[in-house]
Amino acid sequence: MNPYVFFTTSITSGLSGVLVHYSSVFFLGIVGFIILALGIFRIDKRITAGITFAAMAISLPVLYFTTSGPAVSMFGGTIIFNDFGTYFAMVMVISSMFIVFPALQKINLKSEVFYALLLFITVGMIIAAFSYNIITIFIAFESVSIGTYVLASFGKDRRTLEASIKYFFTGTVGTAFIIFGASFFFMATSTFNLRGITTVNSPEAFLIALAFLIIGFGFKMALFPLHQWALDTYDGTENSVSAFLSSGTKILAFLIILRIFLVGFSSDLQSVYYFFVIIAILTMTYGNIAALSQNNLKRLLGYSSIAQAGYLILVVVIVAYSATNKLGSSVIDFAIAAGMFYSLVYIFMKGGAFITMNVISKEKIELSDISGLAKRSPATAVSFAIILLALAGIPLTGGFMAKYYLFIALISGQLWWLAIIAILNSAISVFYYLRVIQQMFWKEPQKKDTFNLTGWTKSPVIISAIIVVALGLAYAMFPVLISAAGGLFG
Amino acid sequence: MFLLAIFIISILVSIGSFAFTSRRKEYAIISSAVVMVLTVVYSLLHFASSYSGGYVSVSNIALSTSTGIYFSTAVTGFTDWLLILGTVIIFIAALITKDNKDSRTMYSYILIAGAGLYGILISRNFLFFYIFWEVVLIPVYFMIGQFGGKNKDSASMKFFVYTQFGSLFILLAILTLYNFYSLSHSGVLTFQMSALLNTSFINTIPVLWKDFLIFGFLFGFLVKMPSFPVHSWLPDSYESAPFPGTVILAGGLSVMGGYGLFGILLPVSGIFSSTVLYVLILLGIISLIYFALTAMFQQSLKRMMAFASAAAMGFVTIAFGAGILEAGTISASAYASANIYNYSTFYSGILELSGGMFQIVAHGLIMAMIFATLYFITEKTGKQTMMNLGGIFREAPVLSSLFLAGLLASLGLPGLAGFIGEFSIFVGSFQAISWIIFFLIFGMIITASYHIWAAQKSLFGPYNENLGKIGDINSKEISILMGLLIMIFIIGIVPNLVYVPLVSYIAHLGGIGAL
Amino acid sequence: MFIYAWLIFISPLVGFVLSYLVGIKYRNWSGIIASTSIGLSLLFSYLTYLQVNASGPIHESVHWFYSINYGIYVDHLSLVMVLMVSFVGLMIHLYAMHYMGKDPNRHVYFAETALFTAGMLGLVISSNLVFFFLFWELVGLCSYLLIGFWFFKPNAASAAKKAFIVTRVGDLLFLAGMALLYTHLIGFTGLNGSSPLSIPYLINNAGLVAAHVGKVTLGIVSVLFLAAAAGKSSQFPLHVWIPDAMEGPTTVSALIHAATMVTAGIYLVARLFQIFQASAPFALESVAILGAFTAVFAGILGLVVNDLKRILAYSTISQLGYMLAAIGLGGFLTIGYSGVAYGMYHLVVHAMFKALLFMTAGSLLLAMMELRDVRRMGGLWKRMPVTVTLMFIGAITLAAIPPTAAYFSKDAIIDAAWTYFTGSGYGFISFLPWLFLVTGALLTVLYTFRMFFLVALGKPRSKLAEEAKDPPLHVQIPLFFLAAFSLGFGIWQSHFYDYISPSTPIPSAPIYIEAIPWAFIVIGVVITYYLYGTERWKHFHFSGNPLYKVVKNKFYIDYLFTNIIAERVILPLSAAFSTFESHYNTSVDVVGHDTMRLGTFMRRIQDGIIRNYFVVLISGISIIFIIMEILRLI
Amino acid sequence: MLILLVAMLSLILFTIGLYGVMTSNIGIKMMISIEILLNSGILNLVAVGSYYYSSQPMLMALFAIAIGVVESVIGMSLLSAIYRKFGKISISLLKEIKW
Repeated sequence: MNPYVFFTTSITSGLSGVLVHYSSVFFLGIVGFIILALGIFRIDKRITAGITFAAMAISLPVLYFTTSGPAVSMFGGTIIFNDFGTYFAMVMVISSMFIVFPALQKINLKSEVFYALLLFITVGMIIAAFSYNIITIFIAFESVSIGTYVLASFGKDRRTLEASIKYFFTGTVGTAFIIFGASFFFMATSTFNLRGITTVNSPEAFLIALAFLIIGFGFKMALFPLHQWALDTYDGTENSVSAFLSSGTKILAFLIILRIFLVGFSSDLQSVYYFFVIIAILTMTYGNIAALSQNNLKRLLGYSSIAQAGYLILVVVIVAYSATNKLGSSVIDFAIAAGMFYSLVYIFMKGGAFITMNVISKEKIELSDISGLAKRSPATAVSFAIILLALAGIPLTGGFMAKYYLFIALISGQLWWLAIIAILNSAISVFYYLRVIQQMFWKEPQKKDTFNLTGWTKSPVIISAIIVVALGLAYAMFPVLISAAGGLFG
Repeated sequence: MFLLAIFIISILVSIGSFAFTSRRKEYAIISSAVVMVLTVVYSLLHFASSYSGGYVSVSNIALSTSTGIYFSTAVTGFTDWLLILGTVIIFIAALITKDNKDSRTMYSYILIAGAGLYGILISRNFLFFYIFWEVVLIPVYFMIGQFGGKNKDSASMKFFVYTQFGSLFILLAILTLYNFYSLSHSGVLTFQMSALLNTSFINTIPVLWKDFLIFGFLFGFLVKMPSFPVHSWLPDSYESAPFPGTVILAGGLSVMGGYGLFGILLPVSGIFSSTVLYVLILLGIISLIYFALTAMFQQSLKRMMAFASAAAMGFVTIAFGAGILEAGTISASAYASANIYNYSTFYSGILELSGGMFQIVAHGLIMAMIFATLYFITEKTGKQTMMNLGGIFREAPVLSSLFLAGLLASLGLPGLAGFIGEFSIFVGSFQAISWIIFFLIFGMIITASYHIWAAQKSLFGPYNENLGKIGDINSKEISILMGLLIMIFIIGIVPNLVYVPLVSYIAHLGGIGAL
Repeated sequence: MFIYAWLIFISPLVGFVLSYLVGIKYRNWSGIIASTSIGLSLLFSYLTYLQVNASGPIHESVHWFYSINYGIYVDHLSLVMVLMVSFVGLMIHLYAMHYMGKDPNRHVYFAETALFTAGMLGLVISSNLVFFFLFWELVGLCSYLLIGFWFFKPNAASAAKKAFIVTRVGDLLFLAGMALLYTHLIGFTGLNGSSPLSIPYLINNAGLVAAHVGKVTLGIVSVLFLAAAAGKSSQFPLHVWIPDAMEGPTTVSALIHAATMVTAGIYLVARLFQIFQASAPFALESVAILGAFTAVFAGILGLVVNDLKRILAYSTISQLGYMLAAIGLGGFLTIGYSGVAYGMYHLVVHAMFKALLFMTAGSLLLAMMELRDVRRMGGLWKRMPVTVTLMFIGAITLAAIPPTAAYFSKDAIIDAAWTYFTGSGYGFISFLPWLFLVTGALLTVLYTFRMFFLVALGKPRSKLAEEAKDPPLHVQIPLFFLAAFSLGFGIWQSHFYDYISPSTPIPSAPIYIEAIPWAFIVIGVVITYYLYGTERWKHFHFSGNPLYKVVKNKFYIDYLFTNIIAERVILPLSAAFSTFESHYNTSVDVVGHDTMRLGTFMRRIQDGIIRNYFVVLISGISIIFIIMEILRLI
Repeated sequence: MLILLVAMLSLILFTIGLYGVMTSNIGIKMMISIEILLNSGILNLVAVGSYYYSSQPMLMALFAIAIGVVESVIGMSLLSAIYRKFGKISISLLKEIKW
């Protein structure tokens, strides 16, 4: 359709609901600008943080009440508000809420910039959660990336600089790949609207688009060949930022990958399946095996988050496989719901794990630095242990339930061999998590321990541990997700 | 409700133990004793009289109906005995914990393990079964890692990863069942054992996946038993675990494995092809002889007894295989009116199956006895290897004679608990497969010889003077061991206490799915 | 009416507990309590005897577990046994109060012997094979404990171990026999409500059982039971443990390894005689041959040992062989059950005189400070007249010199062997038992009088022997009882036979056959006196003689068991297994380490230079793309 | 026909950009290569848009240009930070975080 018609239709259909449905977006954005403005008055960073947190906290119910419910399509299907999007939007808002206070530790200079950026990133995430058009997805994604480039570069020392440089260059190259892939996508389908694809003119172009877009979006999720920046960045950046990068933006990338490759490429799920099954296996195995002998604690967590990305991406595999083999929508919904649940738990597991690093006031955190934590602060040690066990998938934690649903989805998707591979992986992964636990619990502390145990550092760990356990017992939650899962396809 | 109440109490005490900063030993002992006594009372109420097989005190608490997650519990005559055994083992473990400042967490671990064991035995929903199955591992892992002896790090790591590996196969098997149930029942999702453990349903599963399922279950359970090829966690864990941990390993984990075989798989015995059963029997025989011969060569008493316990569990595997092989598919109709007092009618398989279960109970008690005694010996002398001991009968006659009693019970002396199970398995498996008896005899001779060898080396002969003056155990310690010995003795003299519930359990297996 | 039979074995059980608990405080009381309890069981046995005479065999059985009963079955056979055991047991306990009088742990000793007596009595009257087996193992356990009573002596400990393990072999064969029998009987309608392993059922319906099970199978069962008996009664080749068992206190040897426990095996065969008889003939033949052969075999070994107690031990083995042979042969005589009668008669007589011999030996050893080498004794008749006279009575009884009781019992057995030979058509095989037994008679005389002359005559050959004194007379009263019995019990021969099985014929043989044993007795006494009654034996040196060496080494059977099977087969096997185990165990760790090393290797692509990251990225995605294309083509 | 040519051209540009990214060690050079990458994509977008007479690719191209500018700004600031630290802008200095 031509631009004029596009805009008129979109605006006329849109304006009615725009103010309502976008209220949270506007709200957060405005708060962000206010905070920037407040920056002039040199107010205490605690207040800034408090405002940010409050804004996000308010935006959660707002999001729920304005966007959930029956699907509302806007701008000719560019934006669709439904429970699925709402769920992910809320999850991502929570993920950014999660790091607001922990970030206080290290962000001393220009804190208002940090929090404003955090808010803008959140806005981008919310928009991405609802958009079904490559353009909007691209914009939202890029706003998040650019924001995180800046977040990553907060802090002065050279490790942070190196980390942000690596992140930045990989990200920009990824952007280029996205643009290029998008052009081929349009070449193949003559539309950017993921749900509006009628015909595929040239399958070759379509494949090229697939490959390019996977590079473009997959690097943020740190899938196997695209993962290398992630380790260095998680290692180098400030803990809360690494937490955010490894939880929030990863979930965003996961969501976008679900959208583009399951909705956009629905006509060629065969190759999507092949592509992602290879990537998933490589990612899981690489992450787990490489983590075994890692002695740098933050990098160990980084490797484990790569492995977790491998588990997450299995959802795409299942859905693609069962859609190609006509296994019925119940399997697909179950798989997507498993993915949704996993991403919620994942935020608290991984975010909590990275935020725990705050208790060690050191730049380069070795495994031996955490030894004797159990003697210094048992509560923290136990909470961290719970988080690690959750990552390992030990029962009574949310991590177990997440893996459990995922495996059920795998098996009901009749991917037995993949299920076995995943099981073996999680059996291997137990090893390196236990190494950390051993260090914490029955290794003597070092001569000069570098612990920084204040309420600010301890409480987030304990809270996330509690949440992780609580999610492990929230059995009634899953059916709701299943009912919402269909929303992926609009 | 009573059962649930006991279970909840055991959970609460295990959590509450963290709150106790001082006098945790008393707390642990009292609370575990309370749980034990309550369990015994419960059993007296439901099983002492008028237990006619099947599941009693059934309760279902729906947590998520659409995904089929219920918290449903029930016990049989078999599980009831395992419950009693488990609580006793936890009690003993609490009793023989060395009490010092940093051992406070030990008691919490013990109690958590007890609660987990309880949960495994009473859960009738696969999800919770698996959850508790895993939960038991964690405290034991912490016990080994925190209070263990030499190379505790690698031992605890090995223990956890290895057993986790086995459990994950159980998980896969459970998920397979779950999925196929939903496939064959128009998308009904349930984890209820009563629904999933149904021979006719399982037999409708395509053969490859059915084999995979059987493999998963057997693998997971045999790791816990432990049986021959999958036992590598055993020696290190047993040796480097502190004694309460060893008692729990020997009693609790073998109970888990045995329960897996007889409580989970026996009701669906129809799914096993004779090949699988022969493989099981073979594994049992290999375990028996292999572990016996290995134990013979060990110098450390603890390690030797670890292998001895594994060898004794070999009998259980044999019993399982041979019993099902002989009984064919056990169905309700076959045994509906099983009256074991009428000798003229022949119920194939009951003898060795009930013998196997009996062996699990007896083995748990005997191992608790042996390791408790070993704990006291180690406390007194500071030695565990036979060459460092020797002739301690002169210094500590009571302790030595109790240890001797434990050894004799373990080698299956009549009048003690060990004999009844071994006799039943011996005779019963001979009914099933005649040639098995040669291996059994060989294994039992080896068993007897190394037990006696251990006694001669460590207790008798000239006193090893560089041990110095070691006192005998005091009356409190004697009472612990005597309590165990008396239980072993009573079960050996009045076996029907255990036997009748077991036989009724088997006889009414057809009543499965009544839940 | 009240069944006293239960109390027969319950009262020693009570005695066991009491004598231990009381003994902890007052050592001396324990012996008295134990003796009293056994005296009570003697009393109860007598009462039961009256009951049984009044109203037939007593059988009470209660359900024990699965399809096994426990209970008591008392008939004439078990009555004889019970009376014998409780009587001899009482005598030995009374004597032990003197013999063990100085031992610090005597309360343990008396508790254990009381427990043993309880086990033995229970074994005799138990009504179900499994229950029987329980006591069977219990007495085995007590023998183990009592052999190792002086646990600080390494020999004692290892002897106890040997005894336990060797008998364990027999016990497991017993179990195997039970399993076989059970397997074939369970579900048999002919059981009509009795346990498949109930003894009265088996012996009263032997024909029925044989018909249902099949004669050959039943024969195999019987042979397995025979093996069990061989283990317990130390018949060839499981005889190796008794000589070592002499390391225990002498009263223990008297009680357990001479009078009572070793006869349990014989009793088993006698008890199940009907089963043996009903099964294929090879069962009883093997019993006869084994017994007869052991009689000779042990006799030969008895010739060359110098340890006083070991000589007696070998003689025990040999006499037990006679009993087995009697039972085995009896099966083929005109009236089937009479073999048991011969066997049991010899059993009872043997119990008497062997207990007597052992206890006199005990008195000697007290005087000799446990110095047991007969070559160091000598001339003791002058110094300890009473003891050695008693020993002389025992010796002539053992040598079956008329008119002692053993003459009647043993002569009957030898004649039975001849009757068997004549009865079964003069075959060579059927000639063997008689040959063995009669040779055994000669050997008996030889080793008995070798021992006796070495002990009694000549000059004292050691300092201790010169100062040896008689024990006080009152402690020897039990010995007088036993001596009287060994001398005079012969007059009850026919009554005894008839009591066991009615109208048993006393076997007879032509006079020239009868004469042979007498001739042997004379020859034997003359030879031994010529050699050992004087100092001549010192000038003989057989040590170079290969035959002597073979015999001295017990025909290398102990060597076979200990050095070949145990040390060359089992130990290397277990060594191999445990080596494998340790490697298998570490292999798991090795796998883990290799995986870790693999991880370290894989982390190498993470070299920190962004340029290379892009290289990896592009190449990786291209490779994946290519793989995907290939997969799509397939 | 034309579209293919332009696509070829943009692919060539893209390859050049990738080559530059993979090989160059100087930060500025890297930035330039990245710009080339972006521009090749934008060029392709425009071509596609004009081929299909559709405005959506144009729209995206505009957004891409804007985003590219923002990214180059951030990149420059980061490079200047490097310069301040090391006195020269050589990316290969930044290999402290590895393995």
